[in-house]
Amino acid sequence: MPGMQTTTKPPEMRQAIVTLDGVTKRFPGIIANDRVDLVIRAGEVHVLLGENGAGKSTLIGMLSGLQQPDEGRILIDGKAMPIRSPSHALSLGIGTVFQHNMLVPSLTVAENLALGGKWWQKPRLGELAARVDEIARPLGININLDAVVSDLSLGEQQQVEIVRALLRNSRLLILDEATSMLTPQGIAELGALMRRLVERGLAVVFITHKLGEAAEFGDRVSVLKLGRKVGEIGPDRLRSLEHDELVDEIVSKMFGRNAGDGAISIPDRPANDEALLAVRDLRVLPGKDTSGLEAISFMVGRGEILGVAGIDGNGQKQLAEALAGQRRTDGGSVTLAGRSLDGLDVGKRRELGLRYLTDDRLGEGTVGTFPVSINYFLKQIGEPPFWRSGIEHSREINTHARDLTRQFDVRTPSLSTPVGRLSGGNIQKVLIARELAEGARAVIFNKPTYGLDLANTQATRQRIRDVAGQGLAVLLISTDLEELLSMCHRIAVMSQGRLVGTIANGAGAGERVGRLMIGLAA
Amino acid sequence: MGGFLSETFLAALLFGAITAAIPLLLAGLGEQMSEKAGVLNIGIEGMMIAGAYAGFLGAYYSGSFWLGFATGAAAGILVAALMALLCVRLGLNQIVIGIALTLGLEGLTALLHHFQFSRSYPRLPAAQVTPIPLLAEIPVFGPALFRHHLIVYLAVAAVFAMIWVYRRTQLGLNLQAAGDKPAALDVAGIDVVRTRTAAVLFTGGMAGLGGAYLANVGAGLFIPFITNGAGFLGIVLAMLARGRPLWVLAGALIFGGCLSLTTAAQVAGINVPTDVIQMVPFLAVMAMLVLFGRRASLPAALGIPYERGAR
Amino acid sequence: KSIAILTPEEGTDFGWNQQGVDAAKAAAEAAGIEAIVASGLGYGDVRPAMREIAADGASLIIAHASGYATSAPEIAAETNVPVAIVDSPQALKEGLVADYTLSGHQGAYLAGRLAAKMSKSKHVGIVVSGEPPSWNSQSAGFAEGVKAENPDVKITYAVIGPAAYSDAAGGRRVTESVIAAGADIIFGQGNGSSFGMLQAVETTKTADGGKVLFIDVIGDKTSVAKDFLLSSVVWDITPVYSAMIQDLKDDTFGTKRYAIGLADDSVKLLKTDQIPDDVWSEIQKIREQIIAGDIKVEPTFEASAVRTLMTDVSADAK
Amino acid sequence: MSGDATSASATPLDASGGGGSARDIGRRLLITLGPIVVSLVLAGCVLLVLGINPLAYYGYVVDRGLLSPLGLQQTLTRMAPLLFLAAGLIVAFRAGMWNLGGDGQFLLGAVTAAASAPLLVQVLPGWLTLVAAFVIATVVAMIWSLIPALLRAYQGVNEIITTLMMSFLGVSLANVLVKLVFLDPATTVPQTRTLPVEDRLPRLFETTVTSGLLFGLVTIIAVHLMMTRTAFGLKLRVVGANPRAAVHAGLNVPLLTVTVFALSAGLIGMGGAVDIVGIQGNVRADWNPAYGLAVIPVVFLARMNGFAAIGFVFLLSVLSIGGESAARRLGVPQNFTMVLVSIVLITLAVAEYLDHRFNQARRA
Ligand SMILES: Nc1ncnc2c1ncn2[C@@H]1O[C@H](COP(=O)(O)OP(=O)(O)OP(=O)(O)O)[C@@H](O)[C@H]1O
Ligand SMILES: Nc1ncnc2c1ncn2[C@@H]1O[C@H](COP(=O)(O)OP(=O)(O)OP(=O)(O)O)[C@@H](O)[C@H]1O
Ligand SMILES: [Mg+2]
Ligand SMILES: [Mg+2]
Repeated sequence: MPGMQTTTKPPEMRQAIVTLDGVTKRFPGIIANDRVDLVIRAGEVHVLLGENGAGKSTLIGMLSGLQQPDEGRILIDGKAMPIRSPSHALSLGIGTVFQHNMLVPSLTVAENLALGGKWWQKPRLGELAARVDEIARPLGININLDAVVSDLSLGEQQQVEIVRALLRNSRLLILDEATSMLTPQGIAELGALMRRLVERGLAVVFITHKLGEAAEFGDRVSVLKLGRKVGEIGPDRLRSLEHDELVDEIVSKMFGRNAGDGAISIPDRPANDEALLAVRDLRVLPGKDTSGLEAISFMVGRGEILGVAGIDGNGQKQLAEALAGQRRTDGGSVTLAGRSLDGLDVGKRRELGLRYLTDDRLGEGTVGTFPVSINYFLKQIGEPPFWRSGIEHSREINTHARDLTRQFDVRTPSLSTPVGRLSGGNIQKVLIARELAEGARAVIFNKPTYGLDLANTQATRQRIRDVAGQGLAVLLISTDLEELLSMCHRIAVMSQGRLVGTIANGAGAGERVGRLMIGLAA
Repeated sequence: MGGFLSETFLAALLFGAITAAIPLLLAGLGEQMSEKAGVLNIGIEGMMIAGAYAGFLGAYYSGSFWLGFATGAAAGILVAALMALLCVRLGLNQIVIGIALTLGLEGLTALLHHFQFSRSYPRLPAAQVTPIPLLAEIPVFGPALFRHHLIVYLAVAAVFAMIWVYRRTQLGLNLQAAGDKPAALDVAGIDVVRTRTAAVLFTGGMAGLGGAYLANVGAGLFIPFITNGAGFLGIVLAMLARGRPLWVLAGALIFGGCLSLTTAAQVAGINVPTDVIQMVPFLAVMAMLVLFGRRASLPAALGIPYERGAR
Repeated sequence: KSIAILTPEEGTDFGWNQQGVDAAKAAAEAAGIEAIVASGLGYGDVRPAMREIAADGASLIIAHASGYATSAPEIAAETNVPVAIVDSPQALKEGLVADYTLSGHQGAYLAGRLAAKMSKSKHVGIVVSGEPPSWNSQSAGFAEGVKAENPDVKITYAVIGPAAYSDAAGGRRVTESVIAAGADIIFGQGNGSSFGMLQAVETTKTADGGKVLFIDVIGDKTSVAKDFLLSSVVWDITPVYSAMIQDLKDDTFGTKRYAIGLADDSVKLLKTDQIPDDVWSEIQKIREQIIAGDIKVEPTFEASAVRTLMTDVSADAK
Repeated sequence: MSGDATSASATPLDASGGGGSARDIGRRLLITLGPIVVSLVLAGCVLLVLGINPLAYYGYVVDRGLLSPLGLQQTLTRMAPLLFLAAGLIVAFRAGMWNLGGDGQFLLGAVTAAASAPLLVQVLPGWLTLVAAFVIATVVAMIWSLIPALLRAYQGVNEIITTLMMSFLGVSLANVLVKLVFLDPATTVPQTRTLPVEDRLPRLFETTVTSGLLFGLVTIIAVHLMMTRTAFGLKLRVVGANPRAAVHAGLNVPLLTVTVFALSAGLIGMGGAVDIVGIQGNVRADWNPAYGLAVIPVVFLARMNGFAAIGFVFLLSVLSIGGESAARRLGVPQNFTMVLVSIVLITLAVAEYLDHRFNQARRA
């Protein structure tokens, strides 16, 4: 491990661990990285910013040996060194937390952490426990080593991945949107940890869409746009700027305009207060590795946005699925505009105007190998004008798909591109476009802005506000408290399958929600 | 009269059940490892018949059963290497290649047999048995269960070895990861292609061994198409067992037992059409599927070639 | 002029296919014409092969499998080339279709008498890999022979298993069980699987450590199983084919059936070193009686009838 | 979940609709014919080892399977049942259901068609008999697929194993039916009654080609259009590509699953019927042509595209008819045809891989 003194050197003199030299990566129809130069130095948290599809993950893929650059060089400690494979990357001291979960769901946490040992060895699970404890405790992470990963919530899984990356004693630690599932508390702890690591002389690459985090934790910020590096803000300048100025500067680099439209604006509600979506005593039996729901009751009025807050894995997904008709209920009733939805299947509920935006875009939201165009209409198969007498009308489909692509700013090489090849954020836009198609009365949004960049996040939030403004009922499930506070009329808090309280948005609401989330009275 | 229910007869039935079960056990254990690692090895029938032919050649020309097992396993591995190259390294469709290999090797061995042995039909001497001291003296069960060729005990021991590998070793973790989430294994620094290749080669070895046993010990000779679908039964057993070696053993024994029951019923003179009786082993497996096949969670990446960084 | 023979498997099985091919060649040679052999055609659709052979100018197509008995007359009607089929005595058609349903039941009866005389354990086994008519009639003939010789001799009848024609391991397994049940002579019928039966006979001893013997059918496996082959019900189809060629010349083809039997030695029991001379001469006497009609052996072709017969004979023994 | 298993390596099946430029067609032709030449060379080496002149062998194959009128007619006739089989497999595979039980379904369809047609023809007009035989075979095969279908739809039992097992059972059952139930009392041979030649499907023009070929072609094209151009087909493909997305989109996955099995097995059962009422006339005990084993890889190679499948089925028929004849003339055991088909399958698969690689390299 390099000495402590590295941190005391002037920033530009610090030792470069990894250097990217004119790195280019092409995919069919797109240049994901275009002659990117980047120097990653020991002792720095290097924040990588960029809108969805800017090429951040692609860059990380090359650093961790998953992808090979088409052009350009990667230098390690100043020497050109093609990173041939993930194991080569690991042996070079590059540890990565990937954007998409890289844990084996059927193995336990301990087994996942042990993965990668020599095949003839016995996994040393005992030894592991001690080391995990050593690493996790200061982070405030508490993981059960014997739990099977598929039983963990996505947030917990992300914690496991962070611990795994730290276990490796890497010289360069890469975190690709590793904070997206963490609680504010967890994010703060991670920030502190990154600080300690770079003080020991490591380098950290930190990718996030939350500019606040970038400003707070970063020593250096690089901005990617359309695959090119469009700017870099060094440590000196970073320190000299005020938080808001910094955000403005980054935003203008990323999007070519100023921020500022991300302000809190809760849409007005139409005068009438009739309950559009009413849920009474909804129950779901717990599954083998999912929590159930206990006596959930709430109402959402016309034009109202009801937020559902809570730490991930407390029954939010079960609630959304039960409402959408995807999950068996064990009692209770749901009415939409006075019509009972009980016993109706997914399709019927949709016909009556209930829409559900899933948080699992790849798993159930889309068919990855199907073209973008078809994925827009996955929930309308057989309906006119796209299908008439059961026959597909490609012209109609393509015309509408083109409109939606423009309207929702979906970045795709073509309408026939398999949707799975789009970046996560762009897949999300396809889903949003689909759910807001005509005929909606109540929409359930499950983590609608997860993984979206700033501009898209703001656009999506505005769409949700517009939806409410048109008199629809909106149920907004999110783990991002700020998001809820910026949009909702009321916020309900879920904990262990129950609604533990509902709070009207306004001054001090954030604090009261936070207290409810951790089990205190509001 | 001796006949039905005599000790010798019962012992022979049980002995026959074991002999019939061993090739299925070996093939099933082998297939299980491929499946665990995410490769649906439909070519196992081809690997078995290659093992049967090469195993017979080895034993016949060397006079040693052990050499026969070695050549049988080697032939299975050779076929598996082709499968691994095509399906694991290049990522070709596993069902296409599997069926093609099965067709090709059934045809090829039949051809070779035609030119080499079809005028002489050579046969091997009886396989030497290794009685297990004491146990072999138990009436009925002794001669049925504890007087077999050493390879039989090894096959059963392999069940426990596999359990140990799957539960206790790093290799077990790697295999499971290769089948469930190969990308996770890859980024942990383990080569997915190599892991899967090893699993497929193991399958080939076991299938080849199973074929060699079938030809050398089971029949004492090679004839074309001698495996008769045993490889496909191995696939069924492996899937039914869902990663648990003991279940493969149980399934193989049940199948072998049912085969012996059909013989017993006939020898007992029960007058049921033989074609009906002969459906019993398949009905037994089908019943096991209905009873225990629920939510058969196969490895998530089963049958899907791994390509690094693909999406 | 040429005759063609179509067989489902290769003519190297020391059995049905080989006897057919060899006989066709012999008959053709005797008549000074060419023999076309199409072997290994399987049990699927052989119409393409027949059409082609007919188009190539064969003057007789011998469809040497009961499975070809539907398609061959159709092709004969279509192409006007005479065909000979088996197991379909009702299908005769003058000038076009002849039948040569062959049954070795007389020979099998002799084999049964022989087995009953030779069995030390007074228990014989019949192992078959399937139950086609021609095997059924031999199984039944054998059982009748055993009972006629000595009603106290027990008979165990076993069919190997699913799709067992090539199941040599199954043949061995079942035969070993039958031996364990007490049989010391096995009457075995099966294509590839009969080599598994032979293997069982060679490698298994009777309960009292004695030698087990095998009686084969149709072909002569002496060259591959010398020491354990008690006998075989050997068929010689050459006279049948020669008669067909003659009938074609005489324009009487399709007016009669052809059969094999003890009388002209087209069915005969194989004499091996395992058969003591005195026993052999007794058997020869029985042969005379059958030829003379003093002993009548009726063929039984249905599997269910054979099984009933087996149940009866083994019940008698208890 | 066998879900997306093996849905053809990395290339999306559904990415491109249909159509193709002339260059595209030329390329497809090249990647189909190229590997065939390669496999002929490989198989030729095997022949050389066996002491057979490969050129003579291939000469006979081409002459008999493709060029001579009589041979070509046989080739076309052989295609009829295979096309139905391919159509049935396309439905299943596109919907992500690995129906590997084709042989059992085929045989049961064949046996019931063979059992019913000769009896019905005595009371019904000929065409109605044929229709009835088709319907009966279809329904029986559908019923046979019900167990795997229900187990898959409602219990999540993997259909690869259930269909494989049901196939073993179906083959045995068909055999039992022939021997015990539908036996023709007029013969000693265990087989069903025979449908007279004049009552079978009419032959095309003055040839020996069965009109079953036309039905097969129409069926497989209809199936192709159904799977690619209709809402119903799209629903099935969604279930196949991502069952969870299908649930999310409100599709009745269990019902669709059962429908897929019924359709697939029904089509395969029709294949059995067409083989019987068009070609064979009856079913004999222990008859099992095991077409499934050869057609399954062909359907994959065709990427479940009906038109491509027609081409591959034609190729398969040429090889089997031509190979049979060549083997007979040159004294090679018939099993050589299996080796030849196997080599062709493998080289076709490799060629497709190389083509895919080449495309990727070019597009990037
Ligand atoms: N195969 C492909 N087909 C089409 N477009 C592609 C392909 N591969 C990459 N791209 C494009 O490359 C760009 C870079 O993607 P990358 O995953 O690196 O973005 P990112 O910066 O990580 O985005 P996000 O913030 O959404 O994670 C995306 O805009 C994507 O559209
Ligand atoms: N192997 C690949 N094949 C094709 N395209 C790829 C591949 N890898 C990455 N891409 C492209 O790179 C882009 C980045 O994808 P990725 O999901 O990593 O982006 P991201 O930055 O995480 O996006 P988001 O923030 O929207 O989730 C995608 O648009 C994808 O199309
Ligand atoms: Mg990314
Ligand atoms: Mg992202």
